[in-house]
Amino acid sequence: MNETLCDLRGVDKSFGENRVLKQLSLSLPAGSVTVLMGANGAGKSTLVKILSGVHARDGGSITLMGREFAPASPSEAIRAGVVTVHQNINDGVIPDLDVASNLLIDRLAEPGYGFFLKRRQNYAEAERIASQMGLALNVRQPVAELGVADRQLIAIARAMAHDPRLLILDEPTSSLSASEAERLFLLIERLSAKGVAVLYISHRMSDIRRIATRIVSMRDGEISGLFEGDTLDYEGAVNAMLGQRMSDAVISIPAPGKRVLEISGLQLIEGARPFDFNLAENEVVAVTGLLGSGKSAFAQSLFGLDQPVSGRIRIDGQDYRVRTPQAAIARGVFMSAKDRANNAVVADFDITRNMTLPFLSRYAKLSFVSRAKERRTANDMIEALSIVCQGESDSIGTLSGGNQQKVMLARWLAEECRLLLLDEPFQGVDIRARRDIGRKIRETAKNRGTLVFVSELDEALEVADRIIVMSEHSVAAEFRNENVDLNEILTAVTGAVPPAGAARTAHA
Amino acid sequence: MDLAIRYGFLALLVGLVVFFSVFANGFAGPRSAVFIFQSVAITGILALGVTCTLVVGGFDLSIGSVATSSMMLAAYMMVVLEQSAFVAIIACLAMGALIGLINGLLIVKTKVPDLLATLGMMFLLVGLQRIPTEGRSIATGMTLPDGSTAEGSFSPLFLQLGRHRFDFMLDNLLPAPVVFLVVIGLLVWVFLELTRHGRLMYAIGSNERAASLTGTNVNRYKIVAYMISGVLASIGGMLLAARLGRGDIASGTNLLLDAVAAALIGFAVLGAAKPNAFGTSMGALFVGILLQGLTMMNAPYYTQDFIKGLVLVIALVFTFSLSARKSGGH
Amino acid sequence: MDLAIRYGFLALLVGLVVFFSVFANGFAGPRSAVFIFQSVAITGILALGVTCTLVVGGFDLSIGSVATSSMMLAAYMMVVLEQSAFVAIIACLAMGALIGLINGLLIVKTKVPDLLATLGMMFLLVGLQRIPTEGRSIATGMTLPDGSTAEGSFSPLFLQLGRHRFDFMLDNLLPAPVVFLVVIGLLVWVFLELTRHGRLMYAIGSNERAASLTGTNVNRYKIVAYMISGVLASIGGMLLAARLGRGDIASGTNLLLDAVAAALIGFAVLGAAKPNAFGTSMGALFVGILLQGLTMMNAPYYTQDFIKGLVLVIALVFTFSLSARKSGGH
Amino acid sequence: ADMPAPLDKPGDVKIALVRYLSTGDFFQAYLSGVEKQAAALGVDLRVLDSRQDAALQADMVDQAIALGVDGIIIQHGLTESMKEAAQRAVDAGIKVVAFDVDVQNPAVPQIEQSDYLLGKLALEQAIEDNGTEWKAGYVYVPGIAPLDRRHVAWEEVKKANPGIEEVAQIGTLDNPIANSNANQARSVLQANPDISVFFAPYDEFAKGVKIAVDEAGMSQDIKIYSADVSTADISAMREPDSAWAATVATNPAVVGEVSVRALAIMLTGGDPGKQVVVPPTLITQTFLVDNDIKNMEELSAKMPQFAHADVAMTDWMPLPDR
Ligand SMILES: Nc1ncnc2c1ncn2[C@@H]1O[C@H](COP(=O)(O)OP(=O)(O)OP(=O)(O)O)[C@@H](O)[C@H]1O
Ligand SMILES: Nc1ncnc2c1ncn2[C@@H]1O[C@H](COP(=O)(O)OP(=O)(O)OP(=O)(O)O)[C@@H](O)[C@H]1O
Ligand SMILES: [Mg+2]
Ligand SMILES: [Mg+2]
Repeated sequence: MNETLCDLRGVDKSFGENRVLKQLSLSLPAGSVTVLMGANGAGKSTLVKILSGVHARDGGSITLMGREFAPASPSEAIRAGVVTVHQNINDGVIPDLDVASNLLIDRLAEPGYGFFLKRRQNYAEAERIASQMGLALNVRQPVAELGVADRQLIAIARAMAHDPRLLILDEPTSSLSASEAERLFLLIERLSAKGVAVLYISHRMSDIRRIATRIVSMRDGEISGLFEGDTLDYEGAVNAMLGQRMSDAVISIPAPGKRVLEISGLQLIEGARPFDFNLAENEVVAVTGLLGSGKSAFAQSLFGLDQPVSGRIRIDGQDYRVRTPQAAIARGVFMSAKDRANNAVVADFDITRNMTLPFLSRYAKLSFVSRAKERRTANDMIEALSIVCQGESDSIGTLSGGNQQKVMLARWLAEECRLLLLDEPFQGVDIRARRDIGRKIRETAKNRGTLVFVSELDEALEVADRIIVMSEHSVAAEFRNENVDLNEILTAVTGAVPPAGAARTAHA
Repeated sequence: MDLAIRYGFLALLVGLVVFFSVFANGFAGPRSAVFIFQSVAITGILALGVTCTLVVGGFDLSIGSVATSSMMLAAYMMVVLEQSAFVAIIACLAMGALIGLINGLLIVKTKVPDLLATLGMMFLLVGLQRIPTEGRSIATGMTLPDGSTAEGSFSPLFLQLGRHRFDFMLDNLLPAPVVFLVVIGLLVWVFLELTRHGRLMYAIGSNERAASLTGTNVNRYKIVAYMISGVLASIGGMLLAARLGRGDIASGTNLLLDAVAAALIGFAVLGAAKPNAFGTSMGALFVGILLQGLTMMNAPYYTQDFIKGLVLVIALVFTFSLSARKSGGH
Repeated sequence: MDLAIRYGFLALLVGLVVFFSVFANGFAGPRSAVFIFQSVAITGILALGVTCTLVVGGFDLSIGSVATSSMMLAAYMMVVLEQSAFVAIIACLAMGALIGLINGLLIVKTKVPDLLATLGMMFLLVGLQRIPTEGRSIATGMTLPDGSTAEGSFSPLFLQLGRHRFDFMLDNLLPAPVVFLVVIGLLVWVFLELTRHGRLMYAIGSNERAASLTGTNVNRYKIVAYMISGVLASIGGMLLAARLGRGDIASGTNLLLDAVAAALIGFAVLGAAKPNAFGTSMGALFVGILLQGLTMMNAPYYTQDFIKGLVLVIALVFTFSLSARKSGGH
Repeated sequence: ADMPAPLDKPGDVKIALVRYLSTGDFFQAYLSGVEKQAAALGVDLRVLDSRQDAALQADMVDQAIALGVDGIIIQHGLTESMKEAAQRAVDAGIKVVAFDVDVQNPAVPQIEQSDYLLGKLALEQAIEDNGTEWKAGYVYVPGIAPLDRRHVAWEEVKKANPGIEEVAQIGTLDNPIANSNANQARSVLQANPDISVFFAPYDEFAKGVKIAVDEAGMSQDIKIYSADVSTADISAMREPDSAWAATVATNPAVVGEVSVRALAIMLTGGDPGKQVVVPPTLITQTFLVDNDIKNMEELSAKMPQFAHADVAMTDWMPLPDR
């Protein structure tokens, strides 16, 4: 079962001056799940893009099933059996088409499909693919109406249904919570049992532990470690990828300061149970819960994007009711939104301009922006969050996914505020950077309240003093991050869940 | 409210028809209906071409000039070069396809933004079509730049393309261009809605990168879209030539704007909020009905523009504000 | 290659100037330079307006008709209503701002797509501007619809807007419209490139949602962009009125197309690949130089269109294919 | 006056004006002439406007037939597209006259303002003023029927006078027409400062050339000769030092009146003749200044042959009030 399916020898790739892949060699055996680990900007996605026909390599050779493989376009790669789920979720779905078309788009693109659409057959096939993935979606619904998690699941479902020989998943779980991820893992196992080679990229140790049969560590465009065998050396892999040991995160809960946020009887949507919540200065609280449990709805209602049905919010003792982000920011409430590609990244701008966007007036006199001043801030933040780039005037699109995420966080950390809301701040961020950012968040938390909305429990444990669990758009449980019983939290997260997908369809 | 979004525009259309039938003498009746169709046939065909480019997220500003070039070419082939109708038609279709191909290649290969590429093509064609005759219109007996006289003439067969009338309910009721419009409209509709190619073209228009990453040959479809647009525009130009019986340099100036208007109005039909063949046809019809009705009510030409604009704006506000309210939120 | 991308277009511009200086009698010299500027002043000012709407990701198809409406309004105010130049100017500016506001509100509040909203506005204005005079041009002594005679006349002060010449190097060299163009160009450039408002407008054009989530009042900036566009178009219309000395019935379609061409060519200047004020000005200048040079070489008008298109396409292919190759990929 | 049948009951008589061109002062004035004469007769007038869409214009003739009109005036258009439409109307027993378009039909009288004469008279005046040795600029856009006919006069005059040298030709119909032509004329003047006469046989062209001449500061050195006239043209010609020396024109309103009168004669069974030519009038700058003429009304008053053309007249024909 373990013959080599795909073999890379001395692959090189540069973007201008930046040498991203350096003489990289790697082989992917059939029937195994190779996890590729590497810090942000190590070159993982670049490797993926070469395999999937998006970029052409500068040098080296690749063979697929013994034959030379140099796909000139994604469609060539797909036809050769290399199917990819890309890191950027927006690259995976077509918003104006319905779910069924999205699930079948690669088949429509195949010459053998025939001229006319087979509507009924398509819907049936789409239902089948969706149910295999456990997707309880109306396949006639336009994807534009779905959230980021569903979009990710659609892209994954399509790839898995394609009968790939080599399946590449670039951070497929970045927007998924535990139960969806588990369904994904079961499917991956089934495919790999059928002899499919899987290349899996992730920063989540829990995923890696669960799924990996081999681990390849990558650092600065080179392979820095290969771990195989019955018992995998996870710690070794991490060290190989970082080039150093990583210390454990230790949370010491500081004394909370004065109360910042007071919430009473907040009802997020019609039919949800109202809840109370308080937050003090110097407190970092993680909000977790399943997909669609209302985390984002909670964050958005604090940022003026959604209007809660009823309830009272006070900030520093004063009534707080805002209708626009602008008004929220004016009251000292900042939010870093999830789904950075849609909600945060300004693709035409460089790093500096992206960072200073919300507080541009601070860098402007009489409306004239001081480039020097904003560059200084940008450079400070690049250093503080160790953003991998050539310089502060790099176009944001040339950064790796994780580094883009750091820029989006830097945007909001550059200024003092009363209440900081971070929705999925660690999406695509590598473990060390996550730790660094977590530390940074905690260090600067003294004069504000901080709410971090994460769907992964590890992330919550690493950053928070308190963890609250949401379910059905209400608070279901609360834990202090001291000697917590993981199982207890997990039960709280999953225990109150309605059957999979019910929450989603309820609001569709 | 869903109903209002889906059928609001069509209701408006019906309302207009009823209004004019009551107040405009001679508006109701099959002849008048055919006349309206006839008056929008050429614009409608061009608008269907633009629709195809809009579907792949592009825009074709060159259609008006492709149509007039095709008109001039048809006339040149028959009147100056004394070729048959068949040769003239083939030449026009080939030219339309070629221009579409060039537009497509410019956009796809050299990455020139579509508005720019087709705008450049527009200027280029506007000049080019006048060079062979040094800016003169082409008609039998015209003097050529070299001093000789053009002896050829439009073949009767070719003229029938624009002038033949089929019997339909009444004798001699249905003009050939209307038949062309209906057939082309149906073909484009079927192509866009019912075939996999149409679906992939919509996919490209919605998210080009994702479509490409899932194996769609984005470049090829884009080029095809511009070629369809070019060919349809050249058909429109031939119909124009057949109706006029000459290559007239002054005709066809409004084709571009009217076709674009029809295609854009199509967004509002059935709440599609995207380019679609049915909507485009309705959009063309809408403008035709409005102008015909106003003419029958003896409104001066400048009030017609005003009312066209006003009704357009009101219809759009109505449709889009409703569908915006429906999709709700921010 | 970077150099070619950045300076390719400007090199082409310089090349044109050298070419015409050698081959076109009377092309070189300050007077010639000045009237080239003068010939592009109005288009250029309109193009700067479109640029602002392009920056926020919109498009203003109504500028041509706003300009002609403003021309008619200025003439109407002075000739028919016998108002002063000052009142006429204020009225025109207010009209431009109002139309921009309506365009903006249509797009922002009722979510009508920009092309559609401004196209509707275009038709509406083309009709509207003709209603007060029933389609006649406005000139002193004209007969009004009610049979009386218009006694007012263009105030000399107003005419100076289009005709005054400042001394600059030579006596009476620099016409007022050129000064307007340069000043407005500078203002728009400063606004877009150096102020935070310009920065936010670019952010909106690139990712509207991200801009909104960072606290930008997206709607307000969009409306402002359309208002700038409307006001600049109305200034262009006033300069036109001052130059022509009457309110001339014209659709403004060519003004629109030329302004759009200039703004889009601007994408290619300095490798910006996005709307920008400097590029727009260079684009306008480019078209002006080309046309004036060709006219001086006695090229017939249809070859001018052809060459304009050809040079446009070649310049675009050159710039965009280079920058596409630079950014890599296949 | 008592009119012969069917005009004795004019309210029951319906006529249609089917237009090809409508935008611009000339066409607006023509329309007003048609309206005034129709009102004087008391007939019901319908205006069908194809806005420069030749195919639509042909359809509009059919539409007029369907409306059951008694007479049709075809205003401009293309021979090729109107020939058959006119024939269909004639076949339907409708009286048809055509203004400025040759529909090649013996049953359809041609109303004409003689474009050839328009150009000829202007050029004769130019020769009278400047002799037969000059360098000329010329404005022309081929393919526009009236301009083509005026062009014939220009070619003839050039052939007859070898001393007249055309050093530059410009012309565009990009609107605003005057503005675009001003830009072109400006560069031609820059390149050829020795031009002393500009022949611009359409008033929009002349207007543009005049702007260019003024901007170039050459209004003393150049004379412009054109065709057509409007109130705005009169004031441009009267400006101090105006380069616009003369224009030749028929009064478009009068042409409109003549068109209706010719049709009325046909309706009563009369024959206005195969060709009804409205003679043009030479209008010089000197004449305007000497008589202090400021607008078209005053021009009509001071120049009777401009106010009324004694063509297509009968003894019973009512005339519009003046
Ligand atoms: N299109 C591009 N142009 C220029 N540089 C690029 C481009 N794409 C990637 N890079 C650079 O290549 C390097 C590797 O990027 P890549 O996206 O492969 O990283 P990654 O390992 O996937 O990181 P992450 O974990 O953050 O997704 C980064 O330094 C990035 O800045
Ligand atoms: N505007 C909307 N239209 C339709 N459904 C919506 C809308 N907003 C939210 N929903 C649905 O409501 C549910 C709760 O959304 P919310 O984003 O608050 O959940 P969440 O717990 O933050 O989930 P996620 O992990 O995806 O961020 C989601 O399933 C989402 O699809
Ligand atoms: Mg990556
Ligand atoms: Mg969330």
